[in-house]
Parts: sequence; C-alpha cells; structure tokens
Amino acid sequence: MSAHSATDKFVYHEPGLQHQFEDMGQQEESVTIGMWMFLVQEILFFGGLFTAYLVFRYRYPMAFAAGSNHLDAFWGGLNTLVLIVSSLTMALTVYFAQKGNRSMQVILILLTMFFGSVFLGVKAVEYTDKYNHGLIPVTGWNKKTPAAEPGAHSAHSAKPCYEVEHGGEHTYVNPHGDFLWTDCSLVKTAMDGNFLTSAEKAGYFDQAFAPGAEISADKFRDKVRIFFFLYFVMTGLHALHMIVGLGLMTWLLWTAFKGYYSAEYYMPVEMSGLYWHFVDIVWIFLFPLLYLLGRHFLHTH
Amino acid sequence: MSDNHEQHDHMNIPKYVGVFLVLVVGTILTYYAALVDMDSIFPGANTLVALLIAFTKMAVVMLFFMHVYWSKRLIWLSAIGSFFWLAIMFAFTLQDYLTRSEGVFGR
Amino acid sequence: MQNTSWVPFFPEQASTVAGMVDALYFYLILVSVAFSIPVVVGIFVFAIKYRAKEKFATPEEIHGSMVLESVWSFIPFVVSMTIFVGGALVYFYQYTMPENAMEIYVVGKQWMWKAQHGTGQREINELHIPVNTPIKLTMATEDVLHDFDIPAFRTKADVVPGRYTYLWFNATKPGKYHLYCAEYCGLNHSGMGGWVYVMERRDFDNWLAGNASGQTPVEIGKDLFEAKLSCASCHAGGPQQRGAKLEGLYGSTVKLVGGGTVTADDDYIRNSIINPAGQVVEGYQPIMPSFKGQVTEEQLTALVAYVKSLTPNAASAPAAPAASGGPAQMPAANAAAAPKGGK
Amino acid sequence: MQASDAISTGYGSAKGNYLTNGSTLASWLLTKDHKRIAIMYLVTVSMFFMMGGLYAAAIRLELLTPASDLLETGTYNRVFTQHGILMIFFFLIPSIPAILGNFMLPLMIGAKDLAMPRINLLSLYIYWAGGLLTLYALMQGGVDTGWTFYTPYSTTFSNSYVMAVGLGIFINGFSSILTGLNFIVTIHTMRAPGMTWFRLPLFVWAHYATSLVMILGTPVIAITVLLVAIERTVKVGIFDPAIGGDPILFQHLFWFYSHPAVYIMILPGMGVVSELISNFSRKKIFGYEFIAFSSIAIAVFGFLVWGHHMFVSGQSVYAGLVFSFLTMVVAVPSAIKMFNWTATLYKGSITFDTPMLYAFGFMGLFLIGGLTGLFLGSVGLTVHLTDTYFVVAHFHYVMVGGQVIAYLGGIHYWWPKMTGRMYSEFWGKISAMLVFVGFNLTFFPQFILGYQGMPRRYAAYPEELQVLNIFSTAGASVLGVGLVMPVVYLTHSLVFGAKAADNPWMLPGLEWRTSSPPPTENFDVMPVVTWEAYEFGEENGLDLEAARRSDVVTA
Ligand code: HEA
Ligand code: HEA
Ligand code: HEC
Ligand code: CUA
Ligand SMILES: [Cu+2]
Repeated sequence: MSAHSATDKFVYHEPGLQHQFEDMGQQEESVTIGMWMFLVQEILFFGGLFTAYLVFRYRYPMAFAAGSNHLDAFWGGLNTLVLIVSSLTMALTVYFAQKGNRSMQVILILLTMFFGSVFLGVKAVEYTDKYNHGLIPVTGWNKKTPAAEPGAHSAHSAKPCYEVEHGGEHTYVNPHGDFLWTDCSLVKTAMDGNFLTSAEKAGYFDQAFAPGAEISADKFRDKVRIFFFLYFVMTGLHALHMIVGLGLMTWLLWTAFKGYYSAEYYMPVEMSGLYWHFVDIVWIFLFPLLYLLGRHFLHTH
Repeated sequence: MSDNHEQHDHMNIPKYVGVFLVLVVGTILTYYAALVDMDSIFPGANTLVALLIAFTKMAVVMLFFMHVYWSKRLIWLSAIGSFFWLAIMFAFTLQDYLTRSEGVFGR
Repeated sequence: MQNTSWVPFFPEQASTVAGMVDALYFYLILVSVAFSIPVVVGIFVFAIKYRAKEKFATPEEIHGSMVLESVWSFIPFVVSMTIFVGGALVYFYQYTMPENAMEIYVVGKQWMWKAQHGTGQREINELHIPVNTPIKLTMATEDVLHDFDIPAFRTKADVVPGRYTYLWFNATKPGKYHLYCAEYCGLNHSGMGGWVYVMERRDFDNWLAGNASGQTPVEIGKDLFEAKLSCASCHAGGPQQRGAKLEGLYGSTVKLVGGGTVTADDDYIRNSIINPAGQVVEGYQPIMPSFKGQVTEEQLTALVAYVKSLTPNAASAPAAPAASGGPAQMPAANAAAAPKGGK
Repeated sequence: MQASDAISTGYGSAKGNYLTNGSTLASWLLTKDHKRIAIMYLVTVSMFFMMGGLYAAAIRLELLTPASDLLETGTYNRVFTQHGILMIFFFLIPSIPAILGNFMLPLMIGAKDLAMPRINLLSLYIYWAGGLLTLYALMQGGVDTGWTFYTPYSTTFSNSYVMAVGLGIFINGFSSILTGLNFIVTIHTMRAPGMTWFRLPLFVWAHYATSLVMILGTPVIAITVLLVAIERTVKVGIFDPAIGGDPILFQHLFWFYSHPAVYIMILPGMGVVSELISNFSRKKIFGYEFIAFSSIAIAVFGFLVWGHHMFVSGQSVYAGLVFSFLTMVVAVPSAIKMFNWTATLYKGSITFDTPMLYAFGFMGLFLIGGLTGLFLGSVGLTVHLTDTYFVVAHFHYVMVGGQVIAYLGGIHYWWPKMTGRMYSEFWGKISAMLVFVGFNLTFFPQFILGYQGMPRRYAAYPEELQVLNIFSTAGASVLGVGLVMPVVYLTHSLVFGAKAADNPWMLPGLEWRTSSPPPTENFDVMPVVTWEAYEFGEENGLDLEAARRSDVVTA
C-alpha cells in the first residue's frame, strides 16, 4: 500500500520553510490566500461603519453636508496624495525585493514609513483643529478656551457660533467642553430651496409638518454630531491601521536591513505590501465620503 | 504550485509610476467634481461620480499594486466577493430604509 | 378557522386576524407532518430493514439520482412558496391600517403601558375597547424598545424610541385578554402588562362615561396600586425593591433627603404621588415617576386610602380634598417622544 | 497490538503519539500541534458549556412556578442573558469547528497540520482572553441585556457590565475569524496528493462553508459591539435615538452577522452527521455533490435573510416580505440534505453504535427545528410567534437538537482516535437515549406555550401556563442527567477504557488510517489518496476479512 514514502520526495530546507509544508510553493500559496482572507475580513470590518454612514447620510444629507463642509478638504486631499505616494513606494519596495535589491528595499521602506508618518501627522493636526473648534462629538472632551483668546481659524465659512457663558472668575467659550454646533444656515437655505427630505424635516424640526416650523438647533446639532462621530470612528480606525502598518514596516525594515529577503524569498515584503495598499484603499473611499460629498451645495447656493 | 516568481516580468518602474499618476489625477478629479452641482441633473449624481472615481482608483491599486491582475482565480474571487458582500449589506439594509412608507409602519 | 376551543392549550381567537393566523398555522403543521412522514418513516424502515447483518459489510454503492434530487428540491421550493404567499397575505392584513379606525394613543415606558382614548380617558396597563370596531393604536415609548402584544388577537408590534409605530386590530369577542410587553426592556419586563377588556359597545360607552364599579376606595386603591398603576412594581416590599416601604408609613415621621423630616399624613402621601421629586425619602433615588395627570381625583383619594390601610391602626379620617388636578393633556411622553429620527 | 492495526494503518506510526510528545505545561501551552490545541479547546469549551448549563438549570427552576420567586426579575434577566452569551459565543460557535474541525481537518485531508499553526494557537489564546474578560464581567455582576444587546437598552439604560462583556465578545470574534481563515487556507493548499475537492469528506466541505461565514460575518458583529461599547462610554453614537441615533440600524448590523452565525452553528453539525450516516451505513453517501454544494448555498444565501428577526421591529413591510421570501429559499438546501441522508440509509448495512444514535437523534430534532423555522419565516405567522417561547423552542431544537447532538455524536465517533481509548458503549447508548427523550420533553411543550403567547425573557408568567412549564422543567432534569453522563464515562474511559484500535469501525477516511492517537505530524508517510470519499470496499486498502475475524475491533 505505502508505495510512496518520504524518501521519494526531494527534501531540503529552504530558508523560511515551515514544518507543516512540503515545499516553498505550497507555503507561498498558503500565505497569500491567508493574507487575502484577512483582507476580506478587514473589508467587512470597515463595512459595518460604511453601512452606518450610508444610512445616516441617506437620512440626513444636509447635516452631513454641513459637517463635511467643515472638514478641511485641503488637508484631506493632501493626505490622500501622501498616502498614494506611500503606496507607490511600497509597491516599489516589493518590486525591488523581487529583484533582490537590498539597498533600494531599505530606502523605499524608509520612504514609505516617512510618508505614513506624515499622514498621521496631518491627521493629528486635523484632530487638534477639531478639538479647538469644539467639534469632538463627546461632551467634556472639547477645549475649554477662555473667551479672551480669540478663536483660531476664523476664516471658515461654516463656522459654528460660540456661545459665551459667564462662570467663575474666567469667562469660557465652552465651559463644559460640549460639542459646539449652532450653525443652521445650511438647513435654512435648503429649506427655502425646498431641498429637504421628509426624513430630514422630521429630524431637524420640532414640529415636523407644521407650517412655519422653526429649525431646532438641538436636533440639527445631534445629526451633525453623528457625522463627526462617524468621522472620528472611521478615520480613527483607519489611523489605527496605519499605526499597525508602521509597526509592520519597522519590522520589515529591520529584516530587510539584515538581508533576510532574496529574489527567492520575499513573501513577508509582499504581504506587508498587500496590507499597506488595503489601508490606502480604505482612505480612497473615506476621502470623498467624509470630506467632499455635499460640498457642491455650499458652492452653488 | 505557485507561480509568484513570474511577477518580476509583469510590472516595471515606469508602469508603477503610471499607475501612481492615474491615482493622482483621480484625486484631483474627485475634488473638483465635488464642487460641481451635478445633483441638479439627477439626485445622487455627485455621490455616484465620487464613488465611480473611488472605485477606479481602488481597481488600479488592486490590479497593479497588489498584483491581482496576475493572480489566481481565488484571489480575484476573494477581492470581488468581499465587495459583493459589502453590497449585500448595503442593499439589504437600504431596502428597508428606502421603502418605509406612510400609513403602514413608520410615518 | 372556525372553532378551535376544543384544541387543548390553544389560545382564544378574539380578533378578525386570529382566524387567518390560525389557518396559516394549521397549514404549516400539515406541511410539516407531510414532510416529516417520508423522512421519519424512511429512517425507521431503512434502519430496521437494512440493519447490519454481517460485520463490516460493503453494501452495493448507490451514487445518487438526478431525478430524485430535482424532485426533492422542487417540491419543497414550491411548498415553501405557498407558505410565503400565505404569510404575506396575512401580513398585509395585519399591517395595513384601516381608514376609519378608532384611535388610541399608547405610550410604553419602563415598565408600564399608558393608554389614552380620544375622549381623554386614560388607563394604565389596561385597555378597554369596544367589540367589532377597528382600533388603531399610535404608539410611542419614553425610553427603550417595548412591544405591544395581545396573543388572543394574534398581533403585536415593537414600539421604537424616537418614532411612532402603529398597530391595529378588530376584536370579535367580548372578554378579558392578556396584554404583554414582548420586547425585552429591562428589569421588570415580565411585569409590564395587564389586560385588554373587550366590551359590548354599550358597556364601553358606559365605561368611557365613568367608572361604575361599586368598590370601596381601599379596594379601588388596592387595585390601582397592584395592577393598574403598577405601584407594586417598586413598592411591593421585597428586600431589593427600589421604592420605599409603605407598610406602617402613615403617621410616622419620615426623614427626607436634605435633612428635613415630615409627618406622613394624607397630604404627604398625596404629594408623594403627584410630585415625588418634591420630598425624596432618605436612602432612595428620586426615580419615582410623577403620576400627576394620570390619576383622577377619585383615584388619588383611593390610593391614599389604600396606603393608609397598610398601617393597621391609622385613623380612618377621610382624605383631605385638595384640588390641583391639572388639565388633561397628552401623556407627557407623547411630546417627549415626538418623532425625532423617524420618518 | 490487534490484528486490525496492522491491516488498516497505512500511514500511522508505532513510535509514539501527539499525547506522549512532551508532557510539560509548556509543551502544551506553546504547542503548534493542531491536535493539542483542539484538546485545549475541548477542555475550555466544555467548561463554558457546563456554566451555560448551570444557568439553564436556574432558568428552568425559576420557571417552575408562575411567580418570580426563586430568582428576582433582575437576577433572572442576567441569568438568561449569560446563558445565551456563554452558550452561543463561547460554546456553540467554537464547539465543532475549534475542537473536532481543528483536530480532524488536517487528518482528513492528509496534512501534517493546519496551514498556520501559530495562528491556530493565537486563536486559542484570543478565545481564552475573550472568555476571561467575559467571566470577569460575570463575576462582577454580569449583563442583563439579552444576548442580542438591543439598543438603546444596552447603550443607555442597562447598568450592568455591557462594556466588559461586549469587549469579551469582540475579542472572541477574532478567534473565530482566525479559525475560519486557517481552515480556508488549509483546505485550499494542504490536501494530500490525490485528495481532490470531490474526494473531500463532507465534514471538510461543511467546514469550508462555515469558514466562509466566519470570515464574512464575524467582523461585522465585532465592529457593532465596538460601536455599542463606544456609545456606552462616551454617550454619543448612532444607536440611541435620544442623541439622534437609530436603534433599528443596530438590529440590521447585529443580525447581518447573527443570522449567518446560526449557520456557523449548524453547518459543522451537518458535516458530522453526513460522516456518521454514511459511515455507519457503510455506504457511499447519496448525492455527494448535492450535500457539498448545499452547504455552500446555505452559507451564501444565509446572508440574505437576516431581516426575518425584525419582522415586527419597525422595518418596512416591503423589507419584511423580501426577507420572508428569501428565508423560504434558504430552507431548501437544508431540505436537500435531509432527504439525501435518508436516502443514504437505503440498502445500507446499518449499525447502531452510539454515534449513529446521535445521528438519528439529529435527523429527528433538526427536522422539527427546521420546519418550525418555516413557521417563523412566514411573516404573517411570525407577527404572532415572535418573541414567544415558540422561538425559544425553535432555536433550541436546531441548536441543541441539531448542533449539540451532532457535537456529541462527533465526540463519541472520534473519541477512540483522539484519545486512543474506547468509552463504554452501554452507557453511551443510555445517555444518547436520555438526551433525546429529555430534550423533547423540555422543548416540545415550549412550542405550545409559544403559540399560547407566553413571551420569552419572562421571569413571571400567568398561572394557566404552569402545567406545560412543569413538563419543560422536568424534561430539563432528564436532559441534564443525560448530559452529565458522558462527562463521567468519557473521563472514566481515559484511564480505564479499553485501548482503541486504529480503525475500530473499519472506515475508509484518512483519519482512520493513522494510529490512534495519531503521531505529532499525523502521518509518518505522506498519504496518497486513490479512492473516492466513503468507499468501503477492500480494494481501498481496508482488510475487512481480517477485521471480521478479530472481534476486539470494536469495544
Ligand atoms: C443552529 C441554529 C439555527 C438554525 C440552523 C436555524 C434555521 C432556521 N431558522 Fe432560526 N433561529 C435561531 C437559530 C437557528 N435557526 C436562533 C438562535 C433564533 C433566535 C434568535 C433570538 O432572537 O434570540 C432563530 C430565530 C429564527 C427566526 C426569527 C424568529 C423571531 O425572533 O421572530 C426565524 C424567522 O424566520 C427563523 C427561521 C429559520 C429558518 C427558516 C431556518 C432554516 O434554515 C431551517 C431549514 C430546515 C428545514 C426546513 C428542515 C428540513 C427540511 C425538510 C424536511 C423539507 C421540507 C422543507 C420545506 C417545505 C422547505 N429562525
Ligand atoms: C448553544 C446554545 C444553547 C444551549 C445548548 C442551550 C441549552 C438549554 N437552554 Fe437555552 N438559550 C440559548 C441557547 C442555548 N440554550 C439562547 C441563545 C437563549 C436566548 C437568551 C436570550 O434570550 O437572550 C436561550 C434561552 C433559554 C430559555 C428561555 C429564557 C427566557 O427567554 O426567559 C430557556 C428556558 O427554558 C432555556 C433553556 C435551556 C435548557 C433547559 C437547556 C439545556 O439543553 C441545557 C442542558 C445542559 C446542562 C444541564 C449542562 C450539562 C451538565 C454538565 C455538562 C455537567 C456539569 C453540571 C452539573 C454537575 C450540574 N434557554
Ligand atoms: C419607578 C418606581 C416607583 C413607582 C412606579 C412608584 N413609586 Fe412610590 N416611590 C418610589 C421611590 C424610589 C420612593 C422613595 C423616594 C421618593 O420619595 O421619591 C417612593 C416614595 C413613595 C411614597 C413616600 C414613601 C415614604 O416612605 O415617605 C409614597 C406614598 C409612594 N411612593 C406611593 C406610590 C404610589 C401610590 C404609587 C403608584 C401610583 C407609586 N408610589 C409608584 C418609586 C416608585
Ligand atoms: Cu417593555 Cu418589555
Ligand atoms: Cu435567522
């Protein structure tokens, strides 16, 4: 029965071949499929958030337009470009790994890491800006600026109005660190232009269907806050993936520097590349969805 | 079993840079497209255009940077399948929200 | 279905839709039996007939049969479609709101159902309705999800915070039926229910006009306390109850949060019911809801009488008739739960 | 050594086995051997099952009387929530895949191990981490939201340990994802020479389908409970209408995973039953391709029907109809399986060993469970039935009557292979019958209770429903006894059981062609498969003649 015995096979140990595999081809195929399955899983992980985004954007387009307009498309666009560059350097890393070129590999990994860090730096700037403007959707987490200081960035078109409150010895613009949003101008415009859906009317107004109803600043704020909640969760999760990616890159840098990879064995480089590109793809969607959609409305009305 | 080593020949530096340029153009395009009011043509046109550009960008990243173009059927399948599953999630959730009508459930 | 009263453990049919649901149910039982018989009989017959006669036999191989596979894919599919269509028809009936229904507002809150009739009459954990009249409930909730469920009517619907949901039925048989909350809503979910009274039209009109029960105030109060107003859900006296112990309260001296004391007289009890936040007893959270506007003056008097009766030797002086019954409004909850997110 | 060993062990090893390969704690905790990992899963999963079972006992005792007397309502709510959470996330989902799948899958396809042994170990540690966090939360006071975590109760109103348990489930989810990922890769790349897709045992097909669901569904529940956790801590979010959110969105996201998850909870069981039915009839399974593809069909179409849990939740009528329609469609592949199993028995050579008794039990109980699923899938009827004990009975029939029974059948079936010992056939049969009888007595009355309208998650119920509840509690006691027995006699067999032959039932599967217990790398010699699945003839290397002569083969 046992006509085929182990001695029939040509057994040698290639670098990095794990015990459960018969040969390198089998291992590479396994690793590739495994990585792709992991990415499939990641796509659905983000997918839950995208579904939430979809539902709320469908129901409250104006609140989302208002929130979206308040993000800075310049920073967002810049970051998109930064990420694309890092994707290019990553792709080239793999390319040079395949060619077995160690020094180019090291240089390109460093570049990838540099651009990745720039991305995170820009994100930090943006987050700080939101913090200063009272746009963190969590009560108590926003800046409690003394009123004497003039608020920075007064050039924004859809600037939320600050309510000045007097308390204690100092005067604070935002004593409780609330989520600040009192600007309902966009809804007014949309209301006058008859652009509101009935869901929005029910969502923004106290008496939804009464003639001459007043916009409820509170209700509108709740919806904008949902936008910012989604903004922070989605970009936050994305940033977390970037940080993991940078960790991966550090390890890759070390191993590449040590010369672990060759034209025969470069799986880890390729797999890290897949991960990095995936993170890039998520941002390709986040950028228009969070920063851009709804901008035309402000532009044309 | 696997023919990963063949990938050496599929891409070269000019091609990588070409893909990169497509991505840059896409980014710029999507920004300006967002400023134009296309919703007046039909509602949702802006969103549609933004998503079309995003999908194109995604496609080139996947096909060339991630080498899907030269990969096995299984990889194609998992790439397409995962988006198909996302589409299921979106479509079947939205079919509820889009069809809530007055007089029956909801208002 | 006509008469199901002979079936053991079968719920009463008391609405127009009940018969349809039951018919569907019996149809499905029929289908189940029809499909179970070949399978179960097959298993038994084969198991006995083809039990091993020799150790490690190798019976002849049978690979499969395309014909059989098609048949047993196709038949279940067709049958399941009939089930779907039947279900869909009943569903349409259940959830298409009739035009000229009598409207009743229902508010769910942890853990009671409050209903208000068009005439302003309110009730808690009870619903009085006339027979053979389409009734449409407009439902809201003050806090979490609840579900208005009357098994005898074979219908229910979730009540969702932030929007209205609707439910309708047409009762066919006078009687008293269970009302449940069928969506899990926290601590006292299983106590959130009561009764639906289906009455002849004339009785219903009488009921609307006034309460003609002929009970003593203490009895009425007891009823209110234990069932209708669910006071007992907090005040039943167990060790983990959230409300204060009321036995022996009357005439005693009560320590209040903030340091004061007060003697528990009629007025104090009355105020504790309509304005509980005014005097909070030491050691308790101010969670007791205000019953202002939900209890009529008579009911208030009855409640006070009942709480007094919990203290055995209390003087049976009549309750002081103070007057501050606010004007009838929509239950406070309705305004609070006005559609925020719904559409 | 028995006669049959020499005959059937084509690829085994006489040198030692995975159990004897190191006995230090580290040799277990740091092992990369799928078989040891499976054994560690077995131990922990069983512990969670017992805990869940104790909670079930508490539920049934409380429901003996109509009033909420034994347990206060608050306690009762925690008890059924924890029962559901432990049973579903920490017992049933990992049960067959992580124990039997982990152990048998590489053996069945002729591989040395799973494709990613370290990730396999990682998934075990993640499972432990999630489990520990959950246990910690239970010690602290537990949760009272129901296993479904419906908002806004879970995000705003409950003051129990939703956060901690939610994170426990979040973490645990990744264990399930990694297991699924590992299986898919393994099945794709680790098959022995000659082991083509259509020679795979159906157990493997079932696990392939299960893994698909794990990868495509689990991340969604992960992100959903994460959002609930965020919403709870920082009081903003998207599920509570008081702050502008939408509770129905939560239900969509939750059921997007949790409906497909019920197929994570049945497909592996169906895989086990396919093995049992075919092997104990000693006959090739009827309609192999149909059973294999129906598994995949269930996995795929299972994703399209989640809204049938939301028929009265306030989703649109239209959506209700679509989901009802698709629910009917997804029932058909299960029907196909059911009929093929029955047809397999035809002209077989059927023996009634303990595993086969469980397989018969599965057929009967899953039949009832599945058919009552149709009742619930029919929109008009569900409006009456939803959130009643009818649903409780339905899902216990499919989950306990289906998966748990299949799991027990599988444990008995592979016990000689896993441990090298035979359990007592006598006690095995007694307990299988007790489980079957006790189970029906427990849960059949609940269908009737449900139609009468008894709502679920009720600590107190109207008096007229007591009679049937007493039956149910009585049944649960019988069931409990039936389930404690295997714990006892299986443990007993580890020390006192007869030594098992390598292939006690003379079956053709690869797992039976190595030694019992198998050596660390499963096969000393790389197996080459030349036969189709479930071919029992002598030409496939089974020396039946010799096996017949020796009567020690089965204990
Ligand atoms: C192992 C788990 C498992 C499995 C396999 C199933 C299988 C099915 N389930 Fe079940 N279900 C649950 C676990 C499971 N369910 C749980 C846990 C809940 C409650 C969750 C909660 O709220 O807590 C639930 C709730 C639930 C509901 C919602 C009830 C409610 O809350 O209102 C519905 C509604 O459609 C449903 C339907 C079905 C259907 C149609 C199937 C089908 O897949 C069944 C298919 C099988 C057959 C049909 C039998 C074999 C076929 C034949 C013999 C031929 C005849 C067939 C035809 C005529 C088609 N289930
Ligand atoms: C895998 C899933 C699973 C399993 C196996 C079980 C098993 C059982 N379940 Fe459970 N059940 C659920 C999943 C499960 N359940 C879910 C998801 C819910 C819904 C929760 C919710 O609403 O949120 C539920 C709800 C639920 C209810 C409804 C509660 C309510 O709505 O108010 C009831 C009531 O009878 C019940 C009973 C039982 C019983 C009697 C068993 C028995 O089969 C258990 C038998 C097991 C044992 C008795 C343990 C075996 C003992 C040992 C191994 C030895 C150690 C023990 C000792 C020495 C004592 N369950
Ligand atoms: C949601 C729970 C809850 C419900 C329902 C409730 N109560 Fe209370 N009740 C409390 C709590 C808590 C206190 C103690 C704190 C306070 O005084 O507000 C209290 C206090 C009281 C007091 C004062 C007791 C004392 O010791 O001074 C009276 C009288 C009373 N309730 C009567 C009633 C009556 C009558 C009803 C029904 C109509 C009722 N309660 C319903 C929770 C409740
Ligand atoms: Cu209200 Cu349950
Ligand atoms: Cu389901």
